[in-house]
Amino acid sequence: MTLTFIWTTVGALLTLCVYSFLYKDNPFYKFAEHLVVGVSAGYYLVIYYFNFIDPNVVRPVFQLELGGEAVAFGGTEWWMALIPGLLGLLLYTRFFPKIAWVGRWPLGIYVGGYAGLGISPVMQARVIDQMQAASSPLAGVPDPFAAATNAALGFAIFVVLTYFLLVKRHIVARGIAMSIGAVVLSAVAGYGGYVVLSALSAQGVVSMTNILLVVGLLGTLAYFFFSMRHAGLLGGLARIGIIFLMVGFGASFGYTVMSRISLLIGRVSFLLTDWLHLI
Amino acid sequence: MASVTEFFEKFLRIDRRWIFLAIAIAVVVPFFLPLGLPVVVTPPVQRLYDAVEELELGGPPLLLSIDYTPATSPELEPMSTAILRHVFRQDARVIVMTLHPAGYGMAESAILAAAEEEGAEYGEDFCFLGFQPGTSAVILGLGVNISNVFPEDAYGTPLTEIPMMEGIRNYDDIPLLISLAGWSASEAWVYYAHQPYGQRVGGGVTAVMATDLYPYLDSGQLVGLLGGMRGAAEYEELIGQHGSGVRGMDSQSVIHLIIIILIILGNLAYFMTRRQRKLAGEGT
Amino acid sequence: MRGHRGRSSTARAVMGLVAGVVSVAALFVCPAAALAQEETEAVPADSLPPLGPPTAVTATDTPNDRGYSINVTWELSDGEETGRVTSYRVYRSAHPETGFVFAGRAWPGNAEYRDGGAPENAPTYYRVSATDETGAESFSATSEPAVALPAWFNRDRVNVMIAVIIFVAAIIYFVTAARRGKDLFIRRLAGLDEVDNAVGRATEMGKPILYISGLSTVSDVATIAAINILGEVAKKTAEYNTRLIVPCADPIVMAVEQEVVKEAYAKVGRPESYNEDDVFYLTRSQFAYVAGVNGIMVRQRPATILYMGMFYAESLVLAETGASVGSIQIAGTDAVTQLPFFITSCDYTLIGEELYAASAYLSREPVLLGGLKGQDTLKMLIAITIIITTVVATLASVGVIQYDFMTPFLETQ
Amino acid sequence: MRRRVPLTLCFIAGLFMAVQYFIPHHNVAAAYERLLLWLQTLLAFAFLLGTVSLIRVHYHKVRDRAPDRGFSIVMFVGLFLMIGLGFFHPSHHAPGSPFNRMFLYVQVPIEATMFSLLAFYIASAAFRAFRARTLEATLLLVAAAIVMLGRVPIGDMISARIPEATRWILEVPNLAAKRGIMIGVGLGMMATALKIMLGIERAWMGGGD
Repeated sequence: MTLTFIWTTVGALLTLCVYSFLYKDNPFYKFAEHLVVGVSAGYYLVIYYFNFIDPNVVRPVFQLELGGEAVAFGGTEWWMALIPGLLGLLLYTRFFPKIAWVGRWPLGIYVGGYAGLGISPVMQARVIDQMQAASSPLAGVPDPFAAATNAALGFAIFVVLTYFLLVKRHIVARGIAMSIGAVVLSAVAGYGGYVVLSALSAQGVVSMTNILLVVGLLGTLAYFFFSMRHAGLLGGLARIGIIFLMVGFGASFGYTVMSRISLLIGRVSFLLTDWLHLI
Repeated sequence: MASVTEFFEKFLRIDRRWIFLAIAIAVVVPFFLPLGLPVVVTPPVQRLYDAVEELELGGPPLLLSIDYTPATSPELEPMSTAILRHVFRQDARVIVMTLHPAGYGMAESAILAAAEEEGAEYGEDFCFLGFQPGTSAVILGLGVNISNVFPEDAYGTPLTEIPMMEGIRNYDDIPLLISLAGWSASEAWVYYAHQPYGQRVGGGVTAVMATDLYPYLDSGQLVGLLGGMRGAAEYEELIGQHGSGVRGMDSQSVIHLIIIILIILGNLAYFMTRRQRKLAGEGT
Repeated sequence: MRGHRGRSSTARAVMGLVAGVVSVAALFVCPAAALAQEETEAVPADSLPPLGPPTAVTATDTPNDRGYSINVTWELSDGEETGRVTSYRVYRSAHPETGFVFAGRAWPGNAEYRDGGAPENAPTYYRVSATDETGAESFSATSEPAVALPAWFNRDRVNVMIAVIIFVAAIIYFVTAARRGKDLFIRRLAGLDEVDNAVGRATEMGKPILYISGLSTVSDVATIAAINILGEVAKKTAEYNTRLIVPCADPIVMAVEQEVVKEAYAKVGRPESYNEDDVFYLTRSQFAYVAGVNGIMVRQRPATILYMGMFYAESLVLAETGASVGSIQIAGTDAVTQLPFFITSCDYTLIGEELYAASAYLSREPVLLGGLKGQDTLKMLIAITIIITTVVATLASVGVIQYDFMTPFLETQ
Repeated sequence: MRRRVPLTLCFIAGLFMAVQYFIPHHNVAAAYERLLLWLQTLLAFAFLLGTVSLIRVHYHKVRDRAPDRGFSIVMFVGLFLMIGLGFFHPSHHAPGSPFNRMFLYVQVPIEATMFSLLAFYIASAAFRAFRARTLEATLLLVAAAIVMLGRVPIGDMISARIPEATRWILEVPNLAAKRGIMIGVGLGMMATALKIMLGIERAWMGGGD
């Protein structure tokens, strides 16, 4: 048994411990859980110390004391390193109730600094850039998704008409003949809409893609209005917004499934191939 | 009729552990019985493959940055394996590095496995520079001089003593760069290596991230892109050696089908029982 | 044409930004290498005729940059036609005649280079050579000098700054209006109305409430929003004397949240009910944290679980475990990719901006509601702007008007 | 002092961070980078604070003879082993060191497995929640089903239209919704950040006046 095999076996057994949680909570899972909490907490303590405190505080400050050459701290004087060191130590005042309030000073800088970063860059990346991307012509350019968009629209018209003709009017009472008529009617209307829109968008008269993008965006924004009642025009827009949101969420969900399964495949491959060498 | 409804009602309240079991079976079985579903190669993968194909025998090397962490390695490791096999098979050379501290182990194991398999030699066909912190600064620094950023390789050998690094100074001497990452590293390479230095950059990312990177592909900022396990499977198809990517796609297809069937059955059961409840409600 | 000018200013801005970044790297990574001491080499004789040199070399200070950067442009060598150019080499000097050192290299076909290693505040001269396959170089004439100056204001971000000023003004206006007692309406947020019921339910059942404030640090504003919401939730649990468990994934967030909860208990006059062991740090590591929280869920069986803040892939593991133990779950996040999972697994989900409205909604404090009104005003302005730009872009694309005059307003760098 | 100093520091730090965005000058840029580094260093100091909290909670469990106290000891073993190896073992956290191996063969497998539980949960969540109860729920499930099929080879086999529809859903309705969320979130973020800077929202320091 090689050292690597022992380590791999440790990993494999821990993997099985975690999977046992799928059945129910049990001592094996508890073991793995507590172990990983301890190990990872220790890991981060060590890594953050060596990546930030050691190079940015300890080495610049103490090498000087030892008569060594001062280590440049971001290209500045060594004593600059005292500032984060001091701020860091202030965090620990919370262990001394009398002066615990001083611990809010570094927190103030920390919270405030990141709050400030949450203003200007956010305005650019999340607001203005998105507005710019959203502002595209509704016509005049051939629509890359003309066929798909219009098929979707034609289908939507068909579904809506059928819904109103059939569901709203109690099929059983009105008889089958009428429902068939209704379906045919809505199919014609849906297909008609599809054909007309396809023709228009293929010639660049309308771009259904861009229209939907703008309508969907305005609808979603309307949904986020807080200070007005969602009624009338705003209510209608917000309703459209919800529809877009739901389609978007469905898409994101379906889109993510694959990655998640990949992870499981990865673990199974670890167990069967790397550990047991079955494959 | 009642029994059907009863069945559906039971089905709606099914213990989720049965679903877990179905998923587990669907993942494990293709390991032993490959379904061999066909893999269609898409243009972004083909373009990356072509770019690697252009590397010359003993010519300037590929820079492969293995930036993924253990969390995303199931999706990305098949990519690094396939690309490394491809590189070694055409006797091209590769420099491997990582921008993520946790990528160190990932990179090392991937490259050693591929090298052993294809008989590539350290220092001649490949070398491993290891990890340096500071993402964007590292990428920009490599554009000036690689040995400023990595004075020595991961094992402490000065770059000047590594035969294949002779004459390799910065991006000018590297025809292609590929970053495999489950975080924003690929974008960083585009911003800091392609933008200022004109370096050709290819990427491999998780399936979730792939659509976010399509714009870079369209604008030519990325020469090619592998998205998730599917991207890896397509690359394996191209190099003609099926590995964990293609095998994974079998499991993927089956599980996707299972989920969709579950959704359909769930809705069927929901409507059947709802109708039954409605009828019962009308009856009383 | 305006449209064209807009584009070129963008291009300049791109260059500026990149040059800025390059010079950062130069400063950080390799101050010496940026000023590489590669002297010009003698041109070896060769059978082929020498390449025609690049001509019309210009040097200009890179605009809107942090300094140390000059843009060099030239016209391509005639060797481009025969494909003999292997690269252009750019040299800089403080004197027009001598002392040229290698500054950098550009690929064939490229007629510009951004020198990120130029000295600050000193006239710098440039020469560019076309290099052929033998390494022979033919040199251009020396350019006019340029001075690399750092900029005190990034003109490419004027529009961002104006937008920020409008936003800040709107928020401050409505906050002061609210202070003066203006009545403010807020629409219903279903998930938050449930918080009161949820606390009551937990009290009745004698079970705790679990509050998870995301897995990020304070650097995500969503985390700050989560801290604000915790402040309101803690007041309610303190009133009802219900146990509130807050496992943290970030030590600074933990430090802040201990303060928040402690203060909330003190405020309702129950400082002794605050237990520091209930607001604790677990681990920064994503799925180790999830392992720990899953354990808490299945063992404590909280009546209610709140997920507020920034979440990543763990969202569904947490929410499904919570659902399996029968907790009422209320989520709120601005992580677009995780919203679908909370929506499928939680009873109520606050979507995006609703998370940021939550603390105002729960506290009903007029000043906070005033902030919401300010956000809505901006949203209205944004919607109107989008409609206008879309109409203008449409009219321009079908030729009714000459150019799309709105686009430049939204260009950023 | 107790409230004004932290609020003032918060305002100054925030103002600088918001304004530096418009000033490319290298002096300002250097100050920005330095401040950012200080903030990260501050976080590093806080890790000890967090670790003390973790130790405290589990120490109390052991002291109070809680039923699961044995597992608290497992936690201690993991924690102190990592701290010991990381700080006192001569190879610290270098690759190949015991610290690194603990990370690779204990932490990584457990975390990766926790992550992979998602494959199971995503299936059970889809089964439980994807019911066509309302129009919204129907749209959600139809979009999810189409996209799911469009991403695997089996989707291509059923119909070439499925990948096409997948792309359309992702790039039209999904994009419109995402953009709307992004803009809204941007406004919410800025407003929250501003309220923090101005001291209107001060829950972070325990609230109060």
